[in-house]
Amino acid sequence: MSFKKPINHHPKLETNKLGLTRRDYEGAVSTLCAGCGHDSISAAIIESCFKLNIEAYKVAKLSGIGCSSKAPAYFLEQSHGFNSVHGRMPSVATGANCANRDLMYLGVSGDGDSASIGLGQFVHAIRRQVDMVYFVENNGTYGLTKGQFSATNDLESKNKYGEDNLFKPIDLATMAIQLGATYVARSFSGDRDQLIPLIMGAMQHKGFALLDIISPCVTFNNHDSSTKSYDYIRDHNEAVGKTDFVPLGEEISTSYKEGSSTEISLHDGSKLALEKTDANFDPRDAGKALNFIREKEKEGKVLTGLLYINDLAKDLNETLNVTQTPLSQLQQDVLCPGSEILDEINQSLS
Amino acid sequence: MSFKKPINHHPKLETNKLGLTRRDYEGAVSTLCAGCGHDSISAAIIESCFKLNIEAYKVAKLSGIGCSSKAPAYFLEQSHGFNSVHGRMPSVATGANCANRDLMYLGVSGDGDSASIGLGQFVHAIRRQVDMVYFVENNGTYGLTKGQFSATNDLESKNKYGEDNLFKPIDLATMAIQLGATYVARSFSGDRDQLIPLIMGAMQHKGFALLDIISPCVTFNNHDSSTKSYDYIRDHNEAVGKTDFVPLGEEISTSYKEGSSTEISLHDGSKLALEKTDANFDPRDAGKALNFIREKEKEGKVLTGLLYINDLAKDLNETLNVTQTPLSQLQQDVLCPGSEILDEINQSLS
Amino acid sequence: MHEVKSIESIQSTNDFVIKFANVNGSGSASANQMFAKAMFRMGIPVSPKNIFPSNIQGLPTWFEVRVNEKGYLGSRGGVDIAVAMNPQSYSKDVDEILPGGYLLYDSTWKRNFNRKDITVIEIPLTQLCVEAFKNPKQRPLFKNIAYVGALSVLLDIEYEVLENIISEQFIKKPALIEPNLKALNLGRNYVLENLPYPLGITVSRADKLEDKILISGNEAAGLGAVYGGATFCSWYPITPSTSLAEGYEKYAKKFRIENNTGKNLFASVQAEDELAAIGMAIGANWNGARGFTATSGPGISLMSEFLGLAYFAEIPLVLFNVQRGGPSTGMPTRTQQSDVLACAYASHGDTKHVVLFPSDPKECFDFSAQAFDLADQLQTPIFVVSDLDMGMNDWVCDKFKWDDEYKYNRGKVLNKDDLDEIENFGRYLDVDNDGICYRTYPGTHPEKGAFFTRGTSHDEYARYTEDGEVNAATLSRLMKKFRTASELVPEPVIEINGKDSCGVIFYGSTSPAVHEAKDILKEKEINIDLMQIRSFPFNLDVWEFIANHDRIYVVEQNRDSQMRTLIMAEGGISPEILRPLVHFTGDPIQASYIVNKISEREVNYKSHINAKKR
Amino acid sequence: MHEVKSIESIQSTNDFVIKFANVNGSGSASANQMFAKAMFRMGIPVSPKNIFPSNIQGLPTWFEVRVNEKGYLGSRGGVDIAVAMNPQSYSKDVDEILPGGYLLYDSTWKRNFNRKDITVIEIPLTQLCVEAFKNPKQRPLFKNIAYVGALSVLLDIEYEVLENIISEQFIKKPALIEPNLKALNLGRNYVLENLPYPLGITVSRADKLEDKILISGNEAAGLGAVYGGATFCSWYPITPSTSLAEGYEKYAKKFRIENNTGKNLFASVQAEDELAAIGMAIGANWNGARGFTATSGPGISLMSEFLGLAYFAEIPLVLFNVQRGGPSTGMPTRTQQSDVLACAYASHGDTKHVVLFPSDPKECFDFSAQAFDLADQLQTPIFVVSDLDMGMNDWVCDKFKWDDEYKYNRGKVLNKDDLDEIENFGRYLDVDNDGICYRTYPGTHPEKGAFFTRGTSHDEYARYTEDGEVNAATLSRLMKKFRTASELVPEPVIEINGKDSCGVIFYGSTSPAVHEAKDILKEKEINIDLMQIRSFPFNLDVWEFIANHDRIYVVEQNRDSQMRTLIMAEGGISPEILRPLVHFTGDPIQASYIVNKISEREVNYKSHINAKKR
Ligand SMILES: Cc1ncc(C[n+]2csc(CCOP(=O)(O)OP(=O)(O)O)c2C)c(N)n1
Ligand SMILES: Cc1ncc(C[n+]2csc(CCOP(=O)(O)OP(=O)(O)O)c2C)c(N)n1
Ligand code: SF4
Ligand code: SF4
Ligand SMILES: [Mg+2]
Ligand SMILES: [Mg+2]
Repeated sequence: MSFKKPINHHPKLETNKLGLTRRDYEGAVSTLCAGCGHDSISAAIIESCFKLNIEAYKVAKLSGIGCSSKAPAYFLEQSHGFNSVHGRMPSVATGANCANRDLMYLGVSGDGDSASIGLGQFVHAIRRQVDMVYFVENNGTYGLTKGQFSATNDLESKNKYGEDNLFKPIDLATMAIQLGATYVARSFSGDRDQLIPLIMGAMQHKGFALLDIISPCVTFNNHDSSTKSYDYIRDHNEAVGKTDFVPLGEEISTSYKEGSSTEISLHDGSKLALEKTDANFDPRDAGKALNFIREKEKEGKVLTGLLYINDLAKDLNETLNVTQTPLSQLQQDVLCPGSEILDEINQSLS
Repeated sequence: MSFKKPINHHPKLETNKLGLTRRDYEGAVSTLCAGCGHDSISAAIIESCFKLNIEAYKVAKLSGIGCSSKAPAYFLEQSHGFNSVHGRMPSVATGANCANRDLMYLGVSGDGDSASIGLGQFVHAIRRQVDMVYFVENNGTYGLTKGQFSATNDLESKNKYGEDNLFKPIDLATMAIQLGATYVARSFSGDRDQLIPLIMGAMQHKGFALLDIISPCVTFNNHDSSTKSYDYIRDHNEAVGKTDFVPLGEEISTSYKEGSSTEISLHDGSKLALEKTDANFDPRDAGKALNFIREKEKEGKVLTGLLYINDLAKDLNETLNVTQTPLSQLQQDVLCPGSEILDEINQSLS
Repeated sequence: MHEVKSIESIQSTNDFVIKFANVNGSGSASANQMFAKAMFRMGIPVSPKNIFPSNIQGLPTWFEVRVNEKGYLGSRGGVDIAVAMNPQSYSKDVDEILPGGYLLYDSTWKRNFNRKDITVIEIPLTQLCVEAFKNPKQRPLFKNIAYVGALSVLLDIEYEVLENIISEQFIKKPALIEPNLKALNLGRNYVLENLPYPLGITVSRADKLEDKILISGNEAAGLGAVYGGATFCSWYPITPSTSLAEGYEKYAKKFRIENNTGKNLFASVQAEDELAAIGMAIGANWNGARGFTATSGPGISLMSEFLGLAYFAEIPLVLFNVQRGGPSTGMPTRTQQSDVLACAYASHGDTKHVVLFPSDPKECFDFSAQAFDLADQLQTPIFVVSDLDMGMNDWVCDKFKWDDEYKYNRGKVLNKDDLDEIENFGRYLDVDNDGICYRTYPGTHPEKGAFFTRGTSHDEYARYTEDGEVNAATLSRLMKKFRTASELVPEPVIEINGKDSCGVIFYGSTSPAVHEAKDILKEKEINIDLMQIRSFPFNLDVWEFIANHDRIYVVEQNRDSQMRTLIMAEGGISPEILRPLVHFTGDPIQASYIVNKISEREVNYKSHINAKKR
Repeated sequence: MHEVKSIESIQSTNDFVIKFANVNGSGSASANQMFAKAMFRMGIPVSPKNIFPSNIQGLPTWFEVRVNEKGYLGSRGGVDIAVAMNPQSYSKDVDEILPGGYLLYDSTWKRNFNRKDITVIEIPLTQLCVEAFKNPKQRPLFKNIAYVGALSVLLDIEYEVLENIISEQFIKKPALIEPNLKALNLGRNYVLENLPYPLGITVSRADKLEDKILISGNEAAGLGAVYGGATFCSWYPITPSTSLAEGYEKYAKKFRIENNTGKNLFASVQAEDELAAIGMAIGANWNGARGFTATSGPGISLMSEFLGLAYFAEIPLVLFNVQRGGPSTGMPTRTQQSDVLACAYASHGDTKHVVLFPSDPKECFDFSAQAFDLADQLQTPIFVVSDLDMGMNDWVCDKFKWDDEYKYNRGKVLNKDDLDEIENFGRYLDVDNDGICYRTYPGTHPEKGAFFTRGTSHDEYARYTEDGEVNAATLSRLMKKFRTASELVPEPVIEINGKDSCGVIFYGSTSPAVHEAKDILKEKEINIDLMQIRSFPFNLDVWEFIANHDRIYVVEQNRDSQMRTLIMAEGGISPEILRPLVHFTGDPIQASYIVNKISEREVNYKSHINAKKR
């Protein structure tokens, strides 16, 4: 059930360039469990949209089925949303994207939704380079069906009842880099400072952007023997370095040490400033990125931050050479060849 | 249609330890196009089974739908075969494998079957470490539906009619290594000498063995601008080194230079002898293997040979702690708890 | 506690509906179930129904318990006693109370409920628990136990019964027994000391349930699969079927461990989706194991392609569909019977499937075990179709029985010796002229009996063919097999109650409501004959019952009268005879609803007939 | 050439069946099609049918051409002239020749065929080509052209007609014109110089096809989608639907390129499977584009879950199902009509879908274009269901027409201005009381009109609800919408032919056979009234036709009389009235089959009636 929040505009609330407050980016009241990581991600999305001065009605929110997939109801009330079927959001997003290239597409999914039933669609949306931000709200469990292991759950992790997970995890971020996704980040719902710039960067990126966000399930996977709990991630999280989002036209003013940062330009001219902490790591080199992830994994660490970026990719509409005008807006005059041409066709068939 | 070949035992035909000739391992007459790579793979399977003295009736052949998926009809007449539905062979093989761990499972699939519709099942069969040999007869095209691009087709490749493939390929071998498959090889249907030992090794391996075999489609993808043609692969193929299969109890007698070879023991005690040609490559180190593949790919080469092996993996039945006796052979006495226990259960429910 | 003024308060023994309103995820389930179990232990027929949101925590959830000595256990409607523990839903909860009914709420925060016609019972549960228990995490749980304690005094529930239930429940965590008893007595004592008791509504030992048990259909079906010899289960989580696979695993882990080795005599795999789940089950059955999968509506849709394969390649398979509210994702936590057509005709092309319809947990157990025999005998998928109401709620039903003399029927399977004696094995040769052919398992014989299983058209020797006549012959044989099936599946349960009666056809979980309606109608001098359909294809008894009635109401919980459609389509039954009586809100149908619908039309009918006679 | 002795050789003009037997992958298709086209150009009705294996190269394949001046173009059975180019299938091919018929074969390798009752025409085609053409790769292709040349003399086909066809065909590769003409004359000259000609069977210009064209249903439907304004196509290759998506792309690439930019005014995506294909089409339609997908049986099964979503969330969608032989993978290269139920009731839960049944390429074009309007008007999936026979073979049909005055109907869509004027937008408010509500596209208005699309139960404002009554109201409104649909879909084509006639219901590709059967039956003094059903839900005319007949044969190409089932289930029609007349070998039904079935039963019927009268 979704409850509508009363929107009382408090005159003192901060506004952005569109004159909107954060409240204007909210959605219905969440019905997720108190403390669920997914709610923090919704909050970070709200903050990112506020900061980027996004017009909510030009955003489409799509999801599959799961607690995570309910989340789009809890942000951006003024956006159209589509809660589709389990694991198949990527195809719906692909079609939507082809129909109207002018909107921004936010896909929200869970680890069950993306790594099990939806794995094929996940991979092929990447392969097609659908221009969207794809959130995996990754809790290592099937929240909505009450705590079964998901395919991203770690081998050594146990469930709430002390049973062992028997299978190795699928690392969606690694897989995405391997497949050519052009913006791949991992983060943690509990780390707002890291998460928000990564989301902002993803929103301004053209092409497929994956945000694999560890998002603890307080009800079914936040116990001591879990490797997706708040505590575990706080302890084992290792960031590749800080990321700052620098809006178009603003000066970079990061706190990084001299020479220790890199800038990456995004599609609209805004920038990402990345702190460099390790010589072996470069988010523009897929091979290095993959090695670094693998290395850290061996050390028992969960590497977070912007793992890979490639700003030169063609998105699906470009690849298909689709007109700039949204297909949904084309009118009959350009769509229908008309009777004269039909007569010619008839001619050629007789 | 499948035609039955007259089996005339010629007295001079070579026999193996079971007293069988190669003919005994054949199947129906192939109805594939003359020159189709898939037929060479069938021949290599026949040769491997002959050499390994395999009892055909203890083999189960499973496939999806496609020209490649027809192939199991053309070898091992005495084996049960299952030509299932498009892309879903892995799940059928998984269930079959759980039902009877005593048989050997050969899964035969195509690049359309495995990299598109069947990708999710492919990944999850690997994740579960189903004990089987999984052949991808990879021709970069949908043979049976007449030549559409498949998801393994290379970006720069064109189809028969000169149209461009617009999307990047999915590399199933890389993906399999990433996911923890324990035996991953790439080969070429035209290279019998390389292929046969790799198949033999896979058959003796316990766990999931992937053979990604480039298998040209003479009808739809063997033209000049194809990167899966006989000519292209002959020109761009770079082997990681020779592989020899050494049956249990036999001496290794390879032609490799001193110190340039490695031995790997297989499940049943037989061995693989691997020639070492590059210091950067070690098929027992997944990270190195992945890097090497990536490097060669950048050089425009197709790396073939045994890419990765790990002989310590648990297969699905071990992971699930399944009894040694095939489940299919368990009888009612051990299966049915009987009326006394039922009375106790009734008691506990009242 | 203020007393009812404007109206008499309800007086009854062993006949009432109590509804607990809680917050989802607050741990109320075990306290509420304890209440239901206590009724059962006192020998009073009881039917608890969990009404829960598709959500994990924080939303309203209800637990409705009907207590009825006569054994009427369908949903009744109306609430006699509301235990309102969720302020979010107070207004709805209070509205539902029948005039003269009772409201118990947590008066730690006092309220005025603005209904003069009910008795309001105020117990400061939270406050009591805060005072009594130190650990704040435990308080909400004990609050629930405390209201059970309070009810035990108010309704006169035997204390020892509750005490025993608690001791049994925590047999493995004995440290918890004492605090639970403490909570129980907290509620008891508060009532004993502060409130008048008992209420007008009370319970009293009835000893009506000697041969009965209390169990959910899913657990029963899971146990049935163990008894039926299933060694393989592949499934994908989906409400309301999840607990069926879990039930199988639970019992298999108990009774299917190899003696010396400690190894499992079964394998259960949580698949990556429903397509894989059914694919695995097909692979296992093809390879000679008894395998099954369990799912709900969306899963059936996803399994359609594979179901066509199993039908056409003739692979045994058992599939449990625990129905929920459709279409699409629909109402995942509500009950319907709206997958009847989707199951009977699943997949493209000419396909028809065998479907069993259990009507209570006992039949869930029986049909589950029987389904594996039928699958092997008929070499085709067998659907066992129940629903959320029966699958997830505990129902009172007959004790399970097992005949140790009974031998599994593995169907027509040739072993090595058989093959040695056979000249000419053909997988699809109709040797016995019943449409069922002989199969072999892989690995049976070094030289004979191997064949190629395929979903493409094939001849009698399992060879691919494009010969249209050969393929048509296969399709016709499959129809013959389907006719054979109609002789093997469970026959309907028929109850004839008078001459000239109208017929009522029903199936599955509407059974309690239909039986209750029958008795009510009888009092109104409307006799109805009942037929509980238990399987598709329909057998002769079904057609006979229909032929013997000139008007039949078909009771079902879907919009499109799907069973009626199936009967018309398969039997060539005139539609005027079959009258839809449908209910599809997702809540279980009530006897009163059936009574209203039937009596309305029957009264018309009778005046019509009488007019004719005149 | 040995002449027939034991029997008269067949004599006829413009009325025969010729069957070409070739090897798959040998490039015979274009020569055979040239032959068919020549008939068409001479104004003689012709129906070519490609009978091909599910295989790429090396297996037998046939091309059967019926030439019939009267316009009977269904499959006829029997062969008058066999062109046997494949020794693998000689025996079958020769067997099929009718007594008095003709056999042409490649006598480079001489044979004795052991049939005294046919005329054998020997032409050493291979040898001729070896002598005439240097490039060995070209020879097999030219061999095929050469037999067309030979036939042109034997049957008296106008040379200029063939010459023109060749020139047109190679308009872009003019270098190929000369060698093709050379091959043609190779065959011509051989006959002219060595054999008696013409045969007893000949053709002669008839000019019957002035307003006709020759096209396959798939190409027509693809073109219809372009005319209907489809801008998005997502599909997965599957026989026999592939050429529909390809047809769309072909025409879109011609007529849908943006003027200045050269960019595409459409997008076509080859999906990774059928689930993704329909998911994409749903996404596109939700977002305001007209999108479709095309598939065949197995795809329908795989799309079931998504179809339920589109039904329940009310998203427009056009889905082409070009049916093949089922169940399962079945007979991928044969024709059936066995997905009727799978389409009409696709998905779990209570679902019903709108289905259009074109009966020739003209209707494929018309219904394809119309389907996009219907989808937008009704906000639901529209199935267009054809089959392999009509989809992949070229059929003679009326020329396509387009009314330039006609405006697309995009249905109830609110734009920004509309929203500005609306107080209270609710996506699922039934404002007009026809069951169809108002939608908005994403991105329409900064503040109003956004809603949340979902497959879970929802209220009139698209909010999730677990209120059973609200959900039941939605389901009931969807039934109302379905009734509205019955007024918008194409009505049946009815032909009444006499008093007391029996009725015949048919649909789709059986049309030519049914019409031919009607004429034959008329000669036997059996009049039949025809109703070609063109859509589901059935509209009033359908029920009226049925009500006016006491016996109706339902002709269909499936085992289970699926359309009959649908009629009974939806209309409450008494089953005795509807008599199944089914054919399901995968080959197209023949007029003679229909005639036999009907006359048998009608003769019984008449004697029965007469007996009664006496
Ligand atoms: C086809 C289908 N199968 C199964 C389900 C049941 N189901 C609902 S949510 C879910 C898993 C959700 O897990 P995840 O995507 O990780 O989301 P979370 O709840 O953990 O955020 C499943 C299996 C369904 N709705 N549809
Ligand atoms: C569900 C389903 N969709 C589509 C098809 C049609 N189909 C048959 S084979 C095939 C592709 C085969 O390609 P691949 O696996 O690469 O095999 P190849 O023929 O190239 O060896 C397709 C799409 C089908 N049989 N079933
Ligand atoms: S169950 Fe887990 S994932 Fe779902 S809302 Fe609760 S905490 Fe979040
Ligand atoms: S079409 Fe291609 S893949 Fe298929 S049999 Fe021919 S050569 Fe092989
Ligand atoms: Mg999850
Ligand atoms: Mg291929």
